[in-house]
Amino acid sequence: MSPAEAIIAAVLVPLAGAVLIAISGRWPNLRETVTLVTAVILFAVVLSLVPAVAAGARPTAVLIQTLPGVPLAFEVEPLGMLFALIASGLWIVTSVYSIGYMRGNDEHNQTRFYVCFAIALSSTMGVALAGNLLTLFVFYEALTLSTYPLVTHHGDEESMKAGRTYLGILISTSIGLLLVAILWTWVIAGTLDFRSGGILSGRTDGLMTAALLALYAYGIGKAALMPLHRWLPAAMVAPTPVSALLHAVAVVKAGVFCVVKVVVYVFGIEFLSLTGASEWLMYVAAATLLIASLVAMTKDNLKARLAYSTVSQLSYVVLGAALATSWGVIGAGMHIAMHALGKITLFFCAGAIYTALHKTEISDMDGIGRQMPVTLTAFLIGALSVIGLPPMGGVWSKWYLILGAVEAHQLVFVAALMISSLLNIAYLLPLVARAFFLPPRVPIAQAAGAAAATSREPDRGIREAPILCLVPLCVTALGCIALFFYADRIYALLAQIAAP
Amino acid sequence: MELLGLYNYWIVIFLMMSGFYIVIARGNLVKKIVGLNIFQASVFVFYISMGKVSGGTAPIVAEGVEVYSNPLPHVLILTAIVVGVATTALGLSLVVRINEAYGTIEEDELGIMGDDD
Amino acid sequence: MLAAHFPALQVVLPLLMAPVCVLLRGARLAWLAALAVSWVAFAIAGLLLAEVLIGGPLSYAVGGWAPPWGIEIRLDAVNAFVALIVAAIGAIVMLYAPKSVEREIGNDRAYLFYTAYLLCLAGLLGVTITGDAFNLFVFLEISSLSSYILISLGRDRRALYAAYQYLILGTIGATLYLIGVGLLYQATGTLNLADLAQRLPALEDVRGVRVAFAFLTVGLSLKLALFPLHLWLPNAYTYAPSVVTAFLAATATKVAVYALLRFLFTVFGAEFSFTVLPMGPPLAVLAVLAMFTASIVAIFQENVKRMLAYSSIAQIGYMVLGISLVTVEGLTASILHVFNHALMKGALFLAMGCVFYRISSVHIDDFAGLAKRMPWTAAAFVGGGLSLIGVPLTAGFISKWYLVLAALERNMWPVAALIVISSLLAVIYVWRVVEQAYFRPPPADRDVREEAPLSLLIPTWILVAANVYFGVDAGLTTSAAGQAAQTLLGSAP
Amino acid sequence: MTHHLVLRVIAKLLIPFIMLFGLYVQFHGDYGPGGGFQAGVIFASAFILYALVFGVDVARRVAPDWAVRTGIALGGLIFGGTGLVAILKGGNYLDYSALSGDPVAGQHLGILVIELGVGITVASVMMAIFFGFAGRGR
Repeated sequence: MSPAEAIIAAVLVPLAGAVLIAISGRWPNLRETVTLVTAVILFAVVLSLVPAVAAGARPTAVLIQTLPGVPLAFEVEPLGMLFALIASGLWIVTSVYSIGYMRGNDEHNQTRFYVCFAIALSSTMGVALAGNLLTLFVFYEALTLSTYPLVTHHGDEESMKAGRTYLGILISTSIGLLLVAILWTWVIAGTLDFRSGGILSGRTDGLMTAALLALYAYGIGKAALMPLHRWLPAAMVAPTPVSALLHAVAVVKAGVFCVVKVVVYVFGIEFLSLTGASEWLMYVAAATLLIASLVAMTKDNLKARLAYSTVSQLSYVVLGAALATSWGVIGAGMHIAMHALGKITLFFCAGAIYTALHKTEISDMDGIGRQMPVTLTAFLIGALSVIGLPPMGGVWSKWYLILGAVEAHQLVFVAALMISSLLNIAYLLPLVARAFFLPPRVPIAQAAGAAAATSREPDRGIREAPILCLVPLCVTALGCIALFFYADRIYALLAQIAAP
Repeated sequence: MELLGLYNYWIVIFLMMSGFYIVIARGNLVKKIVGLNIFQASVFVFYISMGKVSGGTAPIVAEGVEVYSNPLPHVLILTAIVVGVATTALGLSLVVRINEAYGTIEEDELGIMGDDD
Repeated sequence: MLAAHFPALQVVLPLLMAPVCVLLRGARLAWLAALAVSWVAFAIAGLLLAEVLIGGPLSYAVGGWAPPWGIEIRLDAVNAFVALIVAAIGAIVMLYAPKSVEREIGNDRAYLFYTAYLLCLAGLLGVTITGDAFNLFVFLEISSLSSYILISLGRDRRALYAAYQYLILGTIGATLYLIGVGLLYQATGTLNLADLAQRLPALEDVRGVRVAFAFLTVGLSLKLALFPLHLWLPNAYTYAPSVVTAFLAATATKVAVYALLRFLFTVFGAEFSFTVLPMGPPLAVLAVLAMFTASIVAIFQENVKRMLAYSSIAQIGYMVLGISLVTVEGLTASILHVFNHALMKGALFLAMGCVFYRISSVHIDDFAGLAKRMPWTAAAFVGGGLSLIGVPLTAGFISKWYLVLAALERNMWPVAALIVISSLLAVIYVWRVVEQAYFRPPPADRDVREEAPLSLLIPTWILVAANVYFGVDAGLTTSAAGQAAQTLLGSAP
Repeated sequence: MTHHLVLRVIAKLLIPFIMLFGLYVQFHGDYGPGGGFQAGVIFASAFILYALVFGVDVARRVAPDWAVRTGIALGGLIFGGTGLVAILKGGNYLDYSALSGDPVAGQHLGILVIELGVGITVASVMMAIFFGFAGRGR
């Protein structure tokens, strides 16, 4: 398979998978096999692109000539390669997990779920491999629309409301700001292709650059910069595999990925640091990451806490991009990967706890470590990675981000990153501590009952989630550790775009 | 004097405005159509007076006549009249049907009966 | 040999088939005749557009009287394109007609429906291709009169009143137009559009010409339902039979937009219309007002058809906005939107027809659980709705893209912002329906699958597919629209 | 209606003349004032007079619904058909000169046929309108 074919295949394979899933919807086993096979094929296809890109090639492919001068075209560059690899790789894991989760919780409309999932992955591939801004925009929108049914999966009033927030913010920012930014770019630069060094470089003055950057940064609502982060916690109503996809891999990462890509290929790092147009964005990102961390501490619902944690972590990436230094960009790119693995582990664990024990509030989780030791261990690993402690992958991305801040002579952001890491510890580790060290809390009503002793009896034993849930979360937890040791591969890839 | 010399325009404008006024101000559907007719008639008069050439005769070839009025506006307006008749007929038949369906042809009463769907 | 007569035949065939339908009487036969002739007209329109795009403008002298004395049919990139839209929608809607007409009008009166439909089609095509100002009036009235009839065929008694209101306002519009033509004739002594265009520049300062300009613009604006002259439209579209709404919404206002374009740019010339008389700002203001007020009103509608009708008014705002920019890009956007909007509104209103066929209501509450009951219809609505919003890979996106681009190129920032903001309003009203259809359970007694018959679904989906196709591969439409825009601005090669 | 003896007699007398006059206006149209529009209205007025005096039901028996409807359609077809014949004979649409070998004769022929179509349609339409309104509400 030539690289061009592989690119097209990366977008079309999940789509074909979606069709097959829809057809095979009546037979759950077949349907899930199709999902898994599609995921594996996709990963293989994406993997086949790696050697060429690692060697410095930039495979391209044109899907279709949409508008004169702006085709739907793809070009694989290191950042996109990395993103595509993460998304497709984690899809396999998530598929396995969702099979366990959906069956374990006996969810309705499972076929729609898997179909939308596959379409969302196809869109993610499109975003990752997009060769120009229009293609990026098209797949970005497709991603929003295809994840909407996933968010509102439960179909009750609460999820409808959340879905409205989700769609409202994402669509209105993308059409209202991003599209304008793209068109403005087109008017100024006369092209929408991504080029290293930036297509806007040298064509705009400082104020205009800052305005354009603002349009992009807020237009890409998926990056969840405050105050446009509301959709992310709202989308928590989705089933957990969706949250994992949404908040760890495809959707949010697509957002920050777009921001990094725009900074690198539309503005150009040198140009941005020269004009200083991105300075305001650094402050916004820093504020977001601190405030979101603080908000996360106040949340008792585990998924809500993780969601705010995601908001915070996304701003690391945005901050890295806004620093407009090569270390910063490398850190940002790396953080996309590191956080993806860490956060997906955490979400898997949250889902596993829900599936096994039907608990969603952190205050209810005292002592569950004895019932679900594997899950909680994985949670600890994921948490450590997100916090950025060795020997987890997360340490590297924070390392480079701080280096970037130093390089940009913005020591205040070094402090912000440090404080935020402390806050991470404060909101992630208490759960692990409670789970392992506190005795199981006995509901008051139950304690008062005479038969309390007998009814509590089953809680003592191991009650892990179904094996199909457990295996994926172990895999991703191990991945977090593996990334600590293999971070040099990612570094080598990213160094191509932003050699320090 | 020049103002009065163009008396045909004054007539046209007077007719036009009265017709227009009737269409707007009258609530009776039939009266509205009458107003519409007057409105259209003013345009017909306008076209016909436009075709007149001073001293010209009817545009039928005849011995010893040099100057004819311009026949084209007349032809045009014949078509416009036919269109006007068709409009009137259609409008009136709609009024008849409205009367059958609502039992009234007064606009304000029709408005009240705006049944909710 | 016949090919030379295509310009005339395109109009004449539907016009002649109309009385044949009266003679045929039977619903089935009349339908077959109408179907055949509408598809022939479609084919002819396609061939003519191809010929015009390659070989330049075509002229056809009706009755053998050479222009400017006789009536000329003149086709250039602009009207060949519009004619193709009209004919295409006319043909596709005809496929859809029999079942829907049977349900909503009744087979005993069906042949009258087909007659009026063909007259309307002929009238609209006639307006589009004629090169004579008075002839345009005649065709305009043919199409208008037949559309009053078509609207009054609706089942609801309010359809009658809606048709009456439309008749009054439509006739006023047409009469204003007639006055304008009269004044032009008085000033120039010609009715031929091309001839007028040649003679008018010398007469720029004649008061009569300016008055004529005013009458023509207002008259045509009434016909195209430019805000605030849109009052006839919502009721007419809401209570007309579904087929009629789909056909009129997709064609009638578009043809009026074309006529306005023709007068503003070809006859009076952009110089006169936008420099001597500054028409740009007022048109832009009205267009923006239309975009916002109509979209906001649409959000609060309970009747989905009425909601779409208000959305049409907003969309007309986009077209007029493109005109008011007076650049090739702006005009391209307008003409593209004429085409794309025909596709999307056609698809949406046909989907409404499918809903009405089964549920006998288009009230939003009755849409609950539609996705379960009529999955294909609901999906078609989503497709059309996405295009209406302007989601990428749909036709609507392409026209929005060009429109925003045109605004940016004139450095009209606020306008560009207003365009995108107003398209967000479309998200709200489309999504209200989608949510109702997909995420509400159907009423307990109607929880069965009852998809509309295929003969309704297929034409609907043809239009939905066209929305997607022309959103993905916009090369064809953009180049045709671009050429049309250049023709209008007189910079064609 | 039996007591309107004078009316009935005079109407009976007048109607043939009205029709005759209608025909005159019809076929004299290409030389003098006249033509299909006027002739059609005059012709139809004969029927309307008949209906007014003798009652709509009687008049409807003379000019039944289907006949009126056919008349409307037929007139239009004659008009348009002539145009098509012109095309078949090698001219443009409605180019009467092509109808006959001699252009002048062709023009005469063309205008006569066309006006005939117009006349038939106009007469039928007038009758249809009259019957439509008169037949309502009974």
